[in-house]
Amino acid sequence: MTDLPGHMAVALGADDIETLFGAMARTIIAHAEELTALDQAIGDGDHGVNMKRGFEAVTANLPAIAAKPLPEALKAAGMELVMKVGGASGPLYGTLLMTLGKTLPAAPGRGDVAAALAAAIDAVKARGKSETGQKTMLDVLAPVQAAVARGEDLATIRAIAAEAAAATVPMRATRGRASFLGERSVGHMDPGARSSQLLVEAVCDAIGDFA
Amino acid sequence: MTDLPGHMAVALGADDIETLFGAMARTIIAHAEELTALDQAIGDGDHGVNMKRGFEAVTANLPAIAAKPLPEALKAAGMELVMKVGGASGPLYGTLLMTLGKTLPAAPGRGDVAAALAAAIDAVKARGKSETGQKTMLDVLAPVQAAVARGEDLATIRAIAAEAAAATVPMRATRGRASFLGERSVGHMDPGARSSQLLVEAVCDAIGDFA
Amino acid sequence: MKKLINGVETVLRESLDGFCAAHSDIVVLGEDHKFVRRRALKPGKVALVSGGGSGHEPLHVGFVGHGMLDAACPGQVFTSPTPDQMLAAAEAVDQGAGVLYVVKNYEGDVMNFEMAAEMASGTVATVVTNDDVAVEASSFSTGRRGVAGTLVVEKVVGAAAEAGADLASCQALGERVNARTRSMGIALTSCTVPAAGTPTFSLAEDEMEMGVGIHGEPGRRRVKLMPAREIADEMVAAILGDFGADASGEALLLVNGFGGTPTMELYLMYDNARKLIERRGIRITRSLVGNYVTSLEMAGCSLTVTLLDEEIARHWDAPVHTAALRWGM
Amino acid sequence: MKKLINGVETVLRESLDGFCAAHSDIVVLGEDHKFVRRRALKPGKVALVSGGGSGHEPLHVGFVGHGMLDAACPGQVFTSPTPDQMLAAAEAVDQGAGVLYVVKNYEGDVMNFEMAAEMASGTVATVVTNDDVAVEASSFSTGRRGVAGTLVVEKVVGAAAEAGADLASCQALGERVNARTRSMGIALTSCTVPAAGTPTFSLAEDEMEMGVGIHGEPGRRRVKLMPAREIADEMVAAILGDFGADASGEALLLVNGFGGTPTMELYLMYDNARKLIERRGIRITRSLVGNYVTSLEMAGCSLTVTLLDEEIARHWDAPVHTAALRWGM
Ligand SMILES: Nc1ncnc2c1ncn2[C@@H]1O[C@H](COP(=O)(O)OP(=O)(O)O)[C@@H](O)[C@H]1O
Ligand SMILES: Nc1ncnc2c1ncn2[C@@H]1O[C@H](COP(=O)(O)OP(=O)(O)O)[C@@H](O)[C@H]1O
Ligand SMILES: [Mg+2]
Ligand SMILES: [Mg+2]
Ligand SMILES: [Mg+2]
Ligand SMILES: [Mg+2]
Repeated sequence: MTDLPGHMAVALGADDIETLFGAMARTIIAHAEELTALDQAIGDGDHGVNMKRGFEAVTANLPAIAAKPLPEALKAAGMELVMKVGGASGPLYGTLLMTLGKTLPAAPGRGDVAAALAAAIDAVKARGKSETGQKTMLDVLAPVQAAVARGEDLATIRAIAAEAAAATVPMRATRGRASFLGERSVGHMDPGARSSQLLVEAVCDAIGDFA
Repeated sequence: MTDLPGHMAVALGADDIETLFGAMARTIIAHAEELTALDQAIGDGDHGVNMKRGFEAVTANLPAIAAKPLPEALKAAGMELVMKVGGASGPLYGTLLMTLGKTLPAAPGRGDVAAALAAAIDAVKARGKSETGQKTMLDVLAPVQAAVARGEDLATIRAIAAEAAAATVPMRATRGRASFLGERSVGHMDPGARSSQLLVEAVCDAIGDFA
Repeated sequence: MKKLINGVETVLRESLDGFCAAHSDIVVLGEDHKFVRRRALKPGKVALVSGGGSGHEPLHVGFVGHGMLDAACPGQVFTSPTPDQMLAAAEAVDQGAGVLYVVKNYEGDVMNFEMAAEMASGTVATVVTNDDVAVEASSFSTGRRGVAGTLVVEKVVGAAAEAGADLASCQALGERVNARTRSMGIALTSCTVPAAGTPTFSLAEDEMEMGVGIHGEPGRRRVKLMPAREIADEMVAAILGDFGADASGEALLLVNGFGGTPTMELYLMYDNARKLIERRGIRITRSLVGNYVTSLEMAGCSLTVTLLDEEIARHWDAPVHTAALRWGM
Repeated sequence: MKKLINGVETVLRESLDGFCAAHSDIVVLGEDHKFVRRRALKPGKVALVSGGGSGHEPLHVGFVGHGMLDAACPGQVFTSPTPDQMLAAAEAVDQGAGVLYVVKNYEGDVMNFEMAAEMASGTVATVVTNDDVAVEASSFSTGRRGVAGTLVVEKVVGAAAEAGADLASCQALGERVNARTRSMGIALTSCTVPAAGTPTFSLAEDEMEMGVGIHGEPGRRRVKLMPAREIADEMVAAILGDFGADASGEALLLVNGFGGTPTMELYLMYDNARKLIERRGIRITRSLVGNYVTSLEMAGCSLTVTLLDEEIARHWDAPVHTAALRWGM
């Protein structure tokens, strides 16, 4: 088991931040159609479109965002999502990034990351009046946070994110639009769980590259 | 060449009139879907529906209609069509029958039939501001009238009606809804020509039965 | 066929029952569902009566009321009503100043209204609308169809009749409005006549009909689906080209949905068409956007342009209180 | 995908441009297309602001004007607008008496309006509408969706605000109207979100969705297509059953088309529903039939029943002048 890369305990440079957000944006944009198709099955068919719009805005402002220290960059990217994504995912992912920005120090270590993720997930829960087990993005974010806190390596974190997303398939939704479907929400992957998995994978890749 | 049945020169009884209109109604009702399909191709898809509605009304009132002398029966059936069919075919077939009723004597001979048909066709032309050659019911009615005037037998009249209906296929419509299609009206049988053919056939059959 | 109905035989009757119950403050249903008339008739006023096949709602029943029609005769779906309907309607609303029939130019409608006029006892005049530029007018043909421009004629003449114009003036005004009005329509999908049960025509996923009427009848040309701007361009060019040198000054623009096109797209078409028209030096000072002269569930729309003058604009602006058009009261 | 558009990126912008040009006597477009506001604001009046995903037109922009909304924020198609839109709208229309947000109960809408309210400098209150009985309410779920009943809330509270009610009274009235309002919807076809390009769901030729919302989301159950009477029966039973013993007296009945269903069928549904409701001893004294809260080109409709009292009826009847609802002026 390898640790999170050591230089995470020093401040990320503009290049690193650009790599990080660039990777997140690229994977969301590349998977937009898949995310929309998942949302057509149990939602309203816009999750990919929404996320793509938001991350295109992040991409357009990437130089300005990356010029900031990591906490400010996270807040700026989060605000970009809030103002561009709309729907449920805009405020939620926006809150996630903005809270990470508020909680992370400029040169975070593993413990800082675990704590900041925990705070960000709590903020998402408060904003969404939701809990894990309701077939939402939280069902990926929470196990990933736990894995980080336990000190799992990047490969394990990736695997846990993938498993967690897959585990939303048999769930019955009690939050989000899929909850309107009741029993009929069973048997489909939650679109937000899938986008969270994609973001976690992108972050793992980027961090792996820094190492 | 057999002549029109001899007893056409005596008054038709209620049974004969019932046979005559019954045969017309049955063939129209039986072919309603075909007529509608023809009208879907170059019109507005209601010719079969319209004619069926009209001849169902004639059928419902058949005892009362058949109780009248032939001229009155024709006028009554024509008025029934006017008040029930609507569209272009209602006033036209209504005018045809009503004019036949006005022109035919109670005990018509062949010459009377030819003259009455000529007058009825003129009335249809006046009502429709139309002529033969425009891809309408007139392109069946006119050659049938000519055949009657020439003294053709029933089989020949039937054949002429069928040929005349088929001959509307390559025509370009200049009257009726099909005229809105211009060149695109070519290649389809005119629905009114087909319903006229069916009516002529039914009359020939009924007259054959009297003989 | 997917329709909210109980059976093809009762569609029209149940729909009229619902319409008259929902708008019982404005209209009354005539016996045997032969016509829908205004609840409050105005003594001495010229009576405006229209009608036509059903399936174009709100045309014509939705335009019965103060400042517009006195009665409307609903035929079967896409089929002209019959003379007994027009006679019954005229008798119910004639206030001694004569009856003006407003008739869309289809042979069926024209002939049925003609028969009714021949049988009528009172004074009857007729205005035939024929605003559709998609069909070439020629003395050898049926001529142009009456389509969405009929709404403009009914509104303007309705206001004049309400203001006390006599029968001859109403007829002359109707003919003048019709002469200053042009329309053109396109369809992205067909519609299904309930009694027929199958779509009138069918279009591939990338095709559209250019120059359709309001009966799901095929248009003049089948073309590949084009961007809204190009569609608007062809429609505007056909309309303004037909006006020729007369086209200047102020105009009314009606973007009419055929029943299956979202409001969002109708406003988008309005945006595109308006800009194209104004670029030609005509100022759009009156607008109407929505499903007014429909073709059941057909997707598509028509553009109608009426060249305004002071009189037409004044009557357009006059108060109206019908189920589908209402302002000023 | 067959749509009258120039490209999925510009649909919303071009449609809003068209809307604001067609109704320039009533509305003004906010900068960056963030909102549509009333042209003539009324000093000292509580400002009513609503908004939501686009694709439901005329909701909400068509309800901006005298006697109804002061501003509406159009989100992307079926996507809640963002907090900056609500902030800009509130700032543009706040007349010092506070801003009331009318929000349909979807987590996206609720969260975005919540964030806007948190960021706002002025006084803000919120009414969340949740009239859809198709979704079972439970403390473990998102709760009921806000659907066509939102129109009734906006009309009634709009009239109260126009008459000078203060922010707290407007909010209380909105909650009361919402509590007395229930809706239920069905779909015969899906709709296609422009940016998605394919239908959200698909139904066989003999299937329908019972209990759909207004986003082309699947309903509670997929069933065989039924006659209109049976559909109305199930909808009315769900609505009145949910009211329980409270359901008596006078009511408003709104038959709302989702965008692809002909007017003829909507009136037929009205006829069937009205008879079923009146048989249960409730008198329908106010009616509205048409495409008001749509789901792009989806075929289908919803029924909404509001139990009236003197205050609600009076505000419903009060003059309104918006693009989509207009009477009394
Ligand atoms: N209350 C909530 N808490 C956490 N996640 C939520 C909540 N509501 C929705 N989500 C997530 O948001 C995703 C849907 O996002 P999106 O489709 O963009 O928004 P909308 O549902 O408004 O159309 C869901 O798949 C789910 O993962
Ligand atoms: N002016 C006319 N003269 C003679 N026949 C006509 C005329 N107009 C239409 N028709 C006939 O009527 C038929 C169409 O009838 P129908 O579909 O019932 O009426 P509509 O065209 O009003 O829908 C055409 O096929 C044609 O034969
Ligand atoms: Mg969604
Ligand atoms: Mg026809
Ligand atoms: Mg017809
Ligand atoms: Mg959404």
